[in-house]
Amino acid sequence: MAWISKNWAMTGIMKGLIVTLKHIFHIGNRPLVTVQYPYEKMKLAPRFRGRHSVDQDACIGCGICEVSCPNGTIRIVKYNGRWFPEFNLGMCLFCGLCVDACPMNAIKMNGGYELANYSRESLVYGPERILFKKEVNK
Amino acid sequence: METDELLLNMGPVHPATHGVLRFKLRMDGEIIRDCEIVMGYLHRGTEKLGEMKTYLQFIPYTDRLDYLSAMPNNYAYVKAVEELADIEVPLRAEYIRVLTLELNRIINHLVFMGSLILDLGANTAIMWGFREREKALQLYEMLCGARMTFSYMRIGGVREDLPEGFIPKLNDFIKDMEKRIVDYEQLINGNEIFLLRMKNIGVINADEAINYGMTGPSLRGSGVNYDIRKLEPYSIYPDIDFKACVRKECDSYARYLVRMDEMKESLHILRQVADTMPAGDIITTQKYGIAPMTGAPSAVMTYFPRIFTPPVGEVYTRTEAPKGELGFYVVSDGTTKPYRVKIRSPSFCNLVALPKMIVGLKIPDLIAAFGTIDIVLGDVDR
Amino acid sequence: MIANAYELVVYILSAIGIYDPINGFFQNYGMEYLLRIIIIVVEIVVLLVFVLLTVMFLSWLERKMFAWVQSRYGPMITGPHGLFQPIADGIKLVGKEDIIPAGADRWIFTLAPFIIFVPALLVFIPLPFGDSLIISDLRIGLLYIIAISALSPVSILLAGWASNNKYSLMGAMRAVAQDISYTIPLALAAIAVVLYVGSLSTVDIVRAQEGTWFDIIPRWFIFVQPLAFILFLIASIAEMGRIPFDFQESEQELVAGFYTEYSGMKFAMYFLGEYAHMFAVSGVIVTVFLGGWTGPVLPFIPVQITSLVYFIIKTYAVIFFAMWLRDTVPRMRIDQLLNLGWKIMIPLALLNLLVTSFLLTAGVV
Amino acid sequence: MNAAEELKQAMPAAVVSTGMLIDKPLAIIKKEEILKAAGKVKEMGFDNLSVITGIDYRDRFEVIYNFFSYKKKENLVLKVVLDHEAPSVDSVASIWKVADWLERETYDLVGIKFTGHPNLVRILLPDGWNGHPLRKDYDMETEQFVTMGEDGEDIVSTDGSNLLRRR
Repeated sequence: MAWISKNWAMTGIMKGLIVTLKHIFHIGNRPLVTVQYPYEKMKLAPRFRGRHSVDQDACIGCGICEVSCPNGTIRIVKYNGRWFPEFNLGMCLFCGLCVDACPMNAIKMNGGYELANYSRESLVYGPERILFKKEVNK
Repeated sequence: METDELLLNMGPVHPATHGVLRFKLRMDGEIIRDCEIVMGYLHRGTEKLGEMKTYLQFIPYTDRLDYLSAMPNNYAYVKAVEELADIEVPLRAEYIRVLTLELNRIINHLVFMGSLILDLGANTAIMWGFREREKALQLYEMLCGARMTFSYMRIGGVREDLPEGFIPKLNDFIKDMEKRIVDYEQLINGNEIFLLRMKNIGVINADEAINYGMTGPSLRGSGVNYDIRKLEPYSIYPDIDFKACVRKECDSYARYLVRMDEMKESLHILRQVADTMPAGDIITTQKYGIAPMTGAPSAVMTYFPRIFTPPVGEVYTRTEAPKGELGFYVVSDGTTKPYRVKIRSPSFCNLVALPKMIVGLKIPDLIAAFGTIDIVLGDVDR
Repeated sequence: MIANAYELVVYILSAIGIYDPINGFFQNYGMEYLLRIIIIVVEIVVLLVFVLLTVMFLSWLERKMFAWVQSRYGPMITGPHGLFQPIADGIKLVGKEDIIPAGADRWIFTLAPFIIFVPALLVFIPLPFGDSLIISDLRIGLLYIIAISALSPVSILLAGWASNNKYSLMGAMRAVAQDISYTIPLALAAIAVVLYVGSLSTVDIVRAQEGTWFDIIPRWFIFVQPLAFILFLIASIAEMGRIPFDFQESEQELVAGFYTEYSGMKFAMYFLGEYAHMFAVSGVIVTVFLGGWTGPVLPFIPVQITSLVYFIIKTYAVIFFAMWLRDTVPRMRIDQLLNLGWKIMIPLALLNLLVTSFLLTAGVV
Repeated sequence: MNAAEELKQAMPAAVVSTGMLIDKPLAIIKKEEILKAAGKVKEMGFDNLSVITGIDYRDRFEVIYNFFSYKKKENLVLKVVLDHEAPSVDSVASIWKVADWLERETYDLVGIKFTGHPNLVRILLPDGWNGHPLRKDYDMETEQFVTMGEDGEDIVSTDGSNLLRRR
């Protein structure tokens, strides 16, 4: 009988049942927190390390990013007569070392995180897809 | 009647093995007679990679060891290199580091709690754990731009300063978290079925636990009053008021309670750090020409020399990661790349004791005891 | 007095004046039994459709409640609040490849999922959905229900054995051990009520619970036999095979228990069987302990409709409790479950039976 | 006097030299005496074997044992130098249970044999792997393919012929 009262008093389970009931009816600041992802997206932090983009005017094609990349993601390729980095995002660690290393602060990582694709080749982001032109404040 | 032992292969693909671990169980009906652990399915040769990369380039790889608590991994490696090269770290950087480390301890223990309760068959706690974890991950996203693989620590400091509005958001998180912990405790702690499953399961006493190389919360659950943050204080831990959470029961339930207490203790540390955050540099300016890049248009303010060569030597540092003692043995030969990086991962060494704990118990007990050891396969296999 | 659904249909047909012409038409050819068969088949089809719809709704409700407890939305895309999600799931499961493992016993492997649906449906025959809304009021209704629901482990054992998988076999063995240990307290707890009523017929049991004490407390057997109710409830949840007693599946230990190797439509059959069984068992709990269809009689509305509504509300309350419990508690261990069954519940049920029979013999109640 | 010097006083024959590893006392032990020295270290109260590291220095191997004492709150590092041809050293798995796996790992990755170890097989890499990856002369160019055999054992090949390929 002592064993029963010790183990089957059910007080603990009652407490748990009450907490879950509160969640079912959202009592006391227990709201639904998920979002309906493809239809509704969460706001990204400004520092989010997503897909790279390279400032077209600032980049000098020096190749320091290529050296500093731990995984061999970056290759310097010729595009429109100048040298620009090309990112193979299939190998990218998104560590941000290239951003730190860039002497001209030309590389940015922000925004894009929906990078899934059907082939490995399409994960190679050449200059035509990553270059952007900085808007100059007048 | 003639009976035969049942050889049961649990894993490498199994819902309760937290990844790709394989148990070879010799069973008598449902009772485990012998347990052999087979691992290595996630071996990526991180130590060999360490010899191939420069000191700075290895930081992102440390994220991938214990991917649930990447920041302590970052920190343990960076601390080893700093000790090797004798680099002084500015005070603000140390405060930010401790802040991120303790936040990561909370994240790790939330996932631990969720996955343990999920392994026991209750499906609610894991989502609650992930709900709070999401808030902490958003803090990390604000701070360093990544949610799991931070690579935020730099040799001599941290990558970026705290963004605007970080401390108020952190305070909100702390306040919210305190309420949620009460919810968890109401759901789990007194639950009779949970107690039936956890009490006196996976018992290992203090001497055995030490001999089997257990560390961290798993060891503190066996009644050893030890915490590397207390014994060999590093960073700013000597200035901070906290206690090592110890339980004497030596069973799975004690190991669970230690981690729940540690979450509260980490919240306590976070509050102190947030209140007393000093101003100053976030990365050292003293040696090796490391200097903040002044007037940079980008938000990224740090700049690390491309050629960093610590002096010849070797060092072993231990830190208190959420899962236990995380040590890095770094050998330098005076070049830009480490000669040898040895990782003493807590999950690997804690797992040694598992067969000892569970022989003579049943499969559900194996899962309960395994859950309370709290391993991550990336950390075991490296 | 209308006894069952067949007579109710006949009564309605006669009331609108078309029974006699139809009956006469069949009598001309000497085939009056054909009409009887047609009516019964229609009844069964209605019951099947009802059960299938219920199962779909239950699986939606389960997911929704699960989601709410976990601060999630749950299914939201298909239909309003994801109400048609079960249909989408069904289509997906039917479209999946039907895999039979190489080492499996093909015939038994294919047969087992269909066998599980049979007891779950047969239980509905003597289950009174409302006043006179019953397929057949068997005089041994309660015994029939207990006996039929004890059949489901046969299917589980077949599935576990035929899969030729260690996990499946262990799940099946657990299911059988669990069912044997829990049918006994289930029956013993029900016998206490049967002693009280003096009949095994489900209709008689419900009729015995009509009326109120002091015009406020309904004369449900939960108040007469609280201990028997608790035992019956725990044993029923164990029989349903739901957390905290879902050892036949126990996902984290045995991968998926006896249906580890099943896929596609066969998996869906187990799914359907589980929810149909859940509804049936909840209905039995309501019938035996919660007053069945009884409730306040409303004016102008036929008692058949109000009683059906009362029955469904009560059944959903029991189902809600089972789902709510599932959201809260972890799973027990198999030996702890058997200990609970043999060492605590059976002695308690016997004690309850002893006290009840003593009181009845002494004429106290 | 630190722990390393204590050990040298107790066993002058075993200890080659003492020193410091940044802030931890270091004692270099003769390879033959490691089991005795380990027993002595355990007696001195160093109950926790933190890590065993094997390092390939091209001309020699070093095995480094990091100890910690929960009672005295002290560190101690033991180092054994092995020759490069056939590196082998006595196992300490009989004293510290954790050494079982740590030595297996060192054997697996660095290729140091621990004599007297109860079950010295590969732990992280599959059985039959060619070479020990953390050696400096490890062949990084050859690719090795691993598949699972009929009874769950690992099959390693260098040409990928055992991989399941569909045409």
